[in-house]
Amino acid sequence: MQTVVMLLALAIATAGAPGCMNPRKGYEPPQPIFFQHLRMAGPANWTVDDKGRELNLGGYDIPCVYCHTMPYKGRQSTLPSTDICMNCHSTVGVDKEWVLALKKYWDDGRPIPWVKVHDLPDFVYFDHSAHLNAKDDQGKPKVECKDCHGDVAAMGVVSVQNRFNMGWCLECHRKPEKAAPTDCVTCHR
Amino acid sequence: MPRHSTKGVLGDFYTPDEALAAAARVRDSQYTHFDFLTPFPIHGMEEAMGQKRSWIPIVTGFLAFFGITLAQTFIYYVMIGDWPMNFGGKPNFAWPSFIPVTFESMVFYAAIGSAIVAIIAGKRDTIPQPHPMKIKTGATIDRFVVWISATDPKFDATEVQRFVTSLGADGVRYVDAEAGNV
Amino acid sequence: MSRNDLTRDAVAHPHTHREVPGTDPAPDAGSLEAAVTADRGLNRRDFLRVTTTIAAGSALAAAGCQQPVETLVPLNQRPEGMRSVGRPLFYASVLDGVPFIARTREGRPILVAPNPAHPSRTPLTVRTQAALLDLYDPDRVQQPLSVRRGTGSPAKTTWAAVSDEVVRGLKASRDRVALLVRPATGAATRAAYDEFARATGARIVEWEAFQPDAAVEAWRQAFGDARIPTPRLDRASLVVGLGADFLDIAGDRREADFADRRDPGHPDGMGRFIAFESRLTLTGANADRRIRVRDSHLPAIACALAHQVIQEGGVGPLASDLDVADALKPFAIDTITTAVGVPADVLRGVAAELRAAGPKAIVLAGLNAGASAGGLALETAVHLLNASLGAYGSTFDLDAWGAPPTGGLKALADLVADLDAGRIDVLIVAGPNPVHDAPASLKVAEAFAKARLVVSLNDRLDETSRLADWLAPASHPFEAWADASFPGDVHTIQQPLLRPLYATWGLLDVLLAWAAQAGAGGDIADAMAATRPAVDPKAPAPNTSPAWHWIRAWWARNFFGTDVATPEFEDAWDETLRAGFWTSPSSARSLPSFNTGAVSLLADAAPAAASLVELHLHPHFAHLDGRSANNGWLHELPDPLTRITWGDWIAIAPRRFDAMGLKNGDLVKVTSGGASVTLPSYRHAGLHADVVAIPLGLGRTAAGLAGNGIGRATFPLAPLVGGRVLRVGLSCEIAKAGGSEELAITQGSEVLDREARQLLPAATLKEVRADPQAGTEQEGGGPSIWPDRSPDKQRWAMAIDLSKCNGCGKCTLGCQAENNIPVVGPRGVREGREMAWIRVDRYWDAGRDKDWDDTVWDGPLAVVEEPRTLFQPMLCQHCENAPCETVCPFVATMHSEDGLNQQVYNRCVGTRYCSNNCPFKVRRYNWLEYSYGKTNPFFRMLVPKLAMGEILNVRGRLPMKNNPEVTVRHRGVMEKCSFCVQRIREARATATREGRKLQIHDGEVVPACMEACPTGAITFGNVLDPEARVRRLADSPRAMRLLRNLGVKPSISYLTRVRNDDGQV
Amino acid sequence: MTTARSESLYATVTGDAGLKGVPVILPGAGPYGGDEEIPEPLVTGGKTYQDVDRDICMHTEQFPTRRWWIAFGVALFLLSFLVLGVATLFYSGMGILGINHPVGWGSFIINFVFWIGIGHAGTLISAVLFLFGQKWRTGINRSAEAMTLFAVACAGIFPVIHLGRAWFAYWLVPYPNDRGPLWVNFNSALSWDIFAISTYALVSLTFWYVGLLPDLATVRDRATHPWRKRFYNALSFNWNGSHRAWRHYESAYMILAAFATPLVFSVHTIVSFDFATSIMPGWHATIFPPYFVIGAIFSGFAMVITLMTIMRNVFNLKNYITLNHMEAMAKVIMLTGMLVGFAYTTEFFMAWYGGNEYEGFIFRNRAVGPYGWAYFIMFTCNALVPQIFWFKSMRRNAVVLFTVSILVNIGMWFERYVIIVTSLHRDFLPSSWGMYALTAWDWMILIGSFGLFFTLFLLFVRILPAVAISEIKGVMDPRVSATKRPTATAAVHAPGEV
Repeated sequence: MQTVVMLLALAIATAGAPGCMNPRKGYEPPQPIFFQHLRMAGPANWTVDDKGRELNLGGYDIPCVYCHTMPYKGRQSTLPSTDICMNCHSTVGVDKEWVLALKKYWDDGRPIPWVKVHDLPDFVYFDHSAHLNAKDDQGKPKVECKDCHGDVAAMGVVSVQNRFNMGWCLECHRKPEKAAPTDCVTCHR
Repeated sequence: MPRHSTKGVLGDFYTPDEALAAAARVRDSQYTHFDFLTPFPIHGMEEAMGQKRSWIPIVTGFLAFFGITLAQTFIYYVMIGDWPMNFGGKPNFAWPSFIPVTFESMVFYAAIGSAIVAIIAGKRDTIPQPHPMKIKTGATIDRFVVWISATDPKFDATEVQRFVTSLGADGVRYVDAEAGNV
Repeated sequence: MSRNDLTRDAVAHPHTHREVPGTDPAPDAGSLEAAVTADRGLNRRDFLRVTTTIAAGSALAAAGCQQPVETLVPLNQRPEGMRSVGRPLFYASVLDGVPFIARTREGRPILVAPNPAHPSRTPLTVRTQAALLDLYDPDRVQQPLSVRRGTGSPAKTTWAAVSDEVVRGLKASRDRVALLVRPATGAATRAAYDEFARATGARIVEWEAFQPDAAVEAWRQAFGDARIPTPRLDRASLVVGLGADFLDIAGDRREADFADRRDPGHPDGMGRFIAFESRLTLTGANADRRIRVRDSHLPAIACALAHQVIQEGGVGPLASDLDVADALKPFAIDTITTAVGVPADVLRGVAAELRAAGPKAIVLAGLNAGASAGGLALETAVHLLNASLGAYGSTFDLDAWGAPPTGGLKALADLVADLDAGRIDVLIVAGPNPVHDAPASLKVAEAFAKARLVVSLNDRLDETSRLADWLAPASHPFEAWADASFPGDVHTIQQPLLRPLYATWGLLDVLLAWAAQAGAGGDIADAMAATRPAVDPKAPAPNTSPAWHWIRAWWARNFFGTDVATPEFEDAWDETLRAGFWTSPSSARSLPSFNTGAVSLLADAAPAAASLVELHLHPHFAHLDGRSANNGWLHELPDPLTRITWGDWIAIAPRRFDAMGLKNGDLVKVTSGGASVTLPSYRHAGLHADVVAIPLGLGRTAAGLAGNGIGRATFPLAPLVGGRVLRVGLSCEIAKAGGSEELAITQGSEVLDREARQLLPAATLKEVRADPQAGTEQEGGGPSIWPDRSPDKQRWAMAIDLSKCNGCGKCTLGCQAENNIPVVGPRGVREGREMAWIRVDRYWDAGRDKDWDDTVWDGPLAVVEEPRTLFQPMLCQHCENAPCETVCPFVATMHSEDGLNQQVYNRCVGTRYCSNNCPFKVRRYNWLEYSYGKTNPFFRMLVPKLAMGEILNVRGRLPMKNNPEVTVRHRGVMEKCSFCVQRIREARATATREGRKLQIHDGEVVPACMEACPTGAITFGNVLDPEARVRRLADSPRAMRLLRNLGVKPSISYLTRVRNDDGQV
Repeated sequence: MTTARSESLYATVTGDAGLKGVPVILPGAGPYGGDEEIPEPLVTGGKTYQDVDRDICMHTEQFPTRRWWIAFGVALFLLSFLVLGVATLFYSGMGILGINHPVGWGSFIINFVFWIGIGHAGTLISAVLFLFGQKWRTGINRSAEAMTLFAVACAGIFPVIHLGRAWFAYWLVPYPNDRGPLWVNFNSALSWDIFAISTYALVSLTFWYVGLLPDLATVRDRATHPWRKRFYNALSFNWNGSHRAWRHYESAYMILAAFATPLVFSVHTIVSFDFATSIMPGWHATIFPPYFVIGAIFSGFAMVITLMTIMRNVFNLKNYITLNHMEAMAKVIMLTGMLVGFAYTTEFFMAWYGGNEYEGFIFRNRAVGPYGWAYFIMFTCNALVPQIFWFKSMRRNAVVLFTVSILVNIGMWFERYVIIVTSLHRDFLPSSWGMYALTAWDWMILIGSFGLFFTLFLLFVRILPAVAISEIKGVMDPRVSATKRPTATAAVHAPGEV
């Protein structure tokens, strides 16, 4: 009879554990506008459609920092204000329904409430510039965007590629070649 | 050897001395599947029944050693092996701080381990016993009961009953749980 | 909505459309949209708490650990110049005549810090530092109200309605208008007031409760209309103070200059400061020699010194003047020594020192000391002494002239007379609160009732605004344009740090708009025209603030001498805004000789028959006249000397206190001049036996939820005599009133016996000259059995020079603003739960030679009659062998590689063992939910004080003051000084960005306390860097690290507090 | 074993009146001509084995008496205090209590050390006295061990509810996690506490349960209702009294006693390390471990006396817990009382002898400072009150025993109060001194903890035999208490019937 009770408790624990231990890897929230990084930052992929028109199914190699202006200069890597989107989309792709959605936000003067994908807890103070500007002895940057965010350029809707929890951060911080601080005040203060 | 025996001969004694005397004679008799059911432990009964001292203390020794090594290795791994930090300028291997937890771990595994082993040993290191719910013996109230199990190779119901009566037991009877005469 | 989402990802403050009177609201296409976190459900912390409290394993498994969904809202259209989110922007501006630099994040100010480059060297006052809470005060009125003189509850109305009403009133009673404002120093601001007066025929009346009326009158009598030179204490080798209070009230350069000469190693020798005073002021606490006298005797003592120096010593041009001789004859030292109770040889000693110092000496009279019956005589005697010693031109800087202060009582008295006579129809109150802080005998309330139309522009329904017809709230100075001037022809532009939070409008904007509508021409009309959008839609929308246009036009014409539209003006304007000041070329000036006619004023210096008990009313250190009474930070800042928070008190000398059989907090009734107030009593060391001191300013009834009912109204005690408000030297009766009210005192025992407990290095100048290490002796610690593991390259440390520290407590306020430290309220302080990370401990130095029993430490009489005051800023010492780190079981606090004692808020579970084990008791605990609201009605009924945290820290827009770089702590978490680790990490990130790979220059990291310290007593840096300033101070013989016998190895070095005893007295 | 001549004592002494408190001397009857001492009987009233079973098991077999229900109602009411107090505490925070800055620890830690101190006496009685072969322990050891468990239960809640964020208390257990992983700081005495208290609770539980096994079998054999039989049988793991099992049982019981004794000393040493490993004057003294352990035995025995005087009368167990038992405990109280008094004076001596200003001031302040009243209560109750036991009549007077035991426990609560509060409220920097006072919520939760203790104890008395039946039988004289061998004519009631 005791063994039955033991098994039941174990089952609950194992069922519950992943729920807690499994952080946000694979989290892919729907966004207010169906924005595809693939079509922006992805490599070009020119094909000819059936009517003989040249179509680019890929992207336009727009560098990350065109829209995300601040990662090398500040703590947060900011999202583009709507006017940066309108630089092109005031004329490009005005027939696409997601561009129309963008235009509607622009006309109303309301900003786009993007849903946060890579969301660290409030007590974690992550500094993009400290990571991206960290150079090793040969002057090569130690960290790039894709090391944490994965190959966003190839993504449709952005999704979380890594565990994004303390253990995962420390795996990288503890690599000797990274020589990154593991003091607590590095991220918590 | 099955843990419980449903058939056997019971005989009652009323004082520990009688039980001790009877035990000596049963020990020398040809029967091996015998036991004495008593309300409280009687001093000297082990020798009377021909048993050696209980082996539990040896197990306790190993358990204690296991507790110490487990605690030390775990603490070493936590404080030095995995993520050594600077707590108040103390060296990482601050061995005085490890002593209390090691001692507690030693006591924990030794004490509770030996209790569990003893209870299990009480069930395993023994002869087929009369199941208390099936065969009433009164051994937990006031009787010192001699029990010879039918599983004994030389068991013969009448011969055993005669032998037990010769021991001076009272209320000698052959019990058979399946047959219901309890 | 979790606090940090508001602060970290927020784009900007919530913006409300507001109508601008007279102009249609400009379409704000690119406004900074409010950042919204869409997730309305449980925030992260509540989610974790709810599930773990249920803690049913299965429930946990089923619910799973989903993080809440949050949104990241960018700008719609980024205005040019706004570089980004996440980086602070700094604005140099000025508030109430105090220049500052404000740090803003995402468009909202989060910290007010000094502007070190400002040539006037004006230090921050505590009210400027705490102004953020006035800006975000939830009790501010958010839109114009129709008050109808307090009949019925005020009704919401619009700016247009109020403007029409006021303009109609202005036009109707053209020359029967009065504008009551606070004294303004700005050139363009005063010009705007004059222009408003010319346009509407109004009378401009300036009023502020604490103005040096006596000093101005005496100066006028002595030197005519000459402008007042700036005293330079850093040039003075001897300062004699007669009731001087330059550290208590005046926010001017004397605080920083005085500290410069307190360095025992100063090239020109350490300054010496002798103070005659009745109450132990913060200034007197920093004196080398302090002599207790009654306030009413100060004029006599000034004249006695003058007599001794001028007549006996024959010093100065007036030595032979007969009028001066006659005037001073009755004040020979021997005649008045018995009356004033000061030994003759002491007075002669001081006079001798004055003669010896000659032009290097300076005599100062206190602003409050002047407000006595003999105030004019005191000021005249001081001017006479300074003139004779040749101080003008030497210790008084003739180049740095200042206009004489305005806003005395005379102007207000005349206004009240006109109101009573019915000569004023329209009264506009813009800033002052005379109903609260004017003398009671003026009967301001009845006078206001006689005006036909009363409009108030104050920021809340305060005591004065309640009597108005309309309340049209003017913006907080952080939201409006104006300017200010400083002695030495330095001018600063007051620029707004953010858009107005509510439907308010800048003070100058309102006045200029009303003047224009009332038919003003000229510059006002031009300014208003400029605010209307140009016809061409393509042209950029103009700035809608007429004040902006007015100031630019005025500065262009009178200061820069160019036209507004020229690029030179734009460059000069931007440079002035960036630097925070502009110095106009000043012509060299000389001072006319002392007008001997003024000596007639010395007549009433004769020591009158001393009344039994003298009343001394002084402005509350933090609240001045109670203008920021709803400000939690100011209430919780302990008074530097009494350490009392949240309320006022009556300070009684220890001998009289014990004679009356009182205990701290027993209620005492004081009656003076017909008015009487009952206050909790406080056993105040250093008080003259026959003087009782009461702070003014508190006891407001209409300040707001936090400030109402704190303390009792004490202004009525100050009578109006001969056109001047008298505050000191008043005769009064005091009596025990029975009952008691616990004082919210933050400090435990006040007495420190330095022989037994070597906790504070202090010595006299002679001892230090003999042995530089004098005062730092302490019990040695044994060898450590642990191998040393302190860092080798980088270790942050701090040095605090106790000679420079004057105990003002501004470091506490700077730290509170930078690190989101909550306010706990009066009950919280009484329960011993204040949260300040750095506190300034104030001890009475009590050598054991004073034969008292050491078991009970409530300040034995022998020690507190004439105390030597010792100040010690006490904060986390970041010990190398930190006892707090050893005992934390949850790995929530440990030592970093660069020598910081890290406190990880999200790991702390709150056993509080670290706080118990800290020998310095500098760790603070969140006993209740201070920084987040607690709304469950059942538990609020059970535990009423749950609501206090929300009222003081979370209501309305208060959370906007939070610094996004620092975690806002929940309850149950320990917090402490982190050496502003967010600034250290920012410096490391900057170094990484600039490729310096962690070489942080000395001085690049400035913690908030060091930044706020007016005297530069705090120095911070890497102590392992040989060239660092902190290393030099740490190695100095005067340095001492506390509690060496405990072996905790603190990182903070305290430098000896030196008392200059090199003098005859 | 008992000699023939003592048989009469077991038969003749009927109750407390018959006991003198001194062994009976038979001059010249000793084996070598000396006097022979016959110890007074441990069980009076000529009880037979069946009487023992009936007297002890009847409280578990009958419907509880009205008095039990009243007591249980009162205990539940007090327990509700605890529940409401903790709920409010969890919602609002530590601010509702009296603790503040600088006194960061207050009534909760006092209660924790107080309860854990009481808890140690139970295990001590059954372990140390078992090792010393003191037979008189058989009467009181079962309920004393039960008292231990419930005291540890009460003590166990305080380290959790005194945490600011108690929902993260599980971080104190070093479980593998994905935060680096973040373990526990083993330098801290609080991390030792969790191992010490949990080990102590589990070992005491095991020790108590192993002792309970045979008695459960007895209750099972006396039970008539099938569910009751199956319930008790399951609890006793099918115990049938087999001596082959007794052999290992005896060995295990000896081992448990052997380990429980140092465990008692180590657990309260670790609890004293909570204070001794700090640097606070008045706390970091090497005298703390022995001082706390003696204090624990002292307050533990006091609580045992309190419970036994109540139980002896209410459940008329006077024949099993005789006045001699009470007197023996009174002697232990007197001894440990004097030891504790000695410890207080030693602390003062060391403070004076050490010459350290902070240490010296703490002890002067402790005696004559603002908390002098607490020190007075502590010193009188702990050192002076037990001196009354020099007089034999006092040692055997139930009323005196009960009042002294209550006073001693009050004294011990105030000893922890003095230790914790006076060292925290005035330490190094005079500026950070402060006062401390319990608020209504503190008292509520303290009283609530007593509610929890008595609720559990009353349930124990209702469900399980309160005295160790098999051990009592072991010390009784079989000649008096054994069932008489039936002669041919006498009716023999079947085994197992009453």
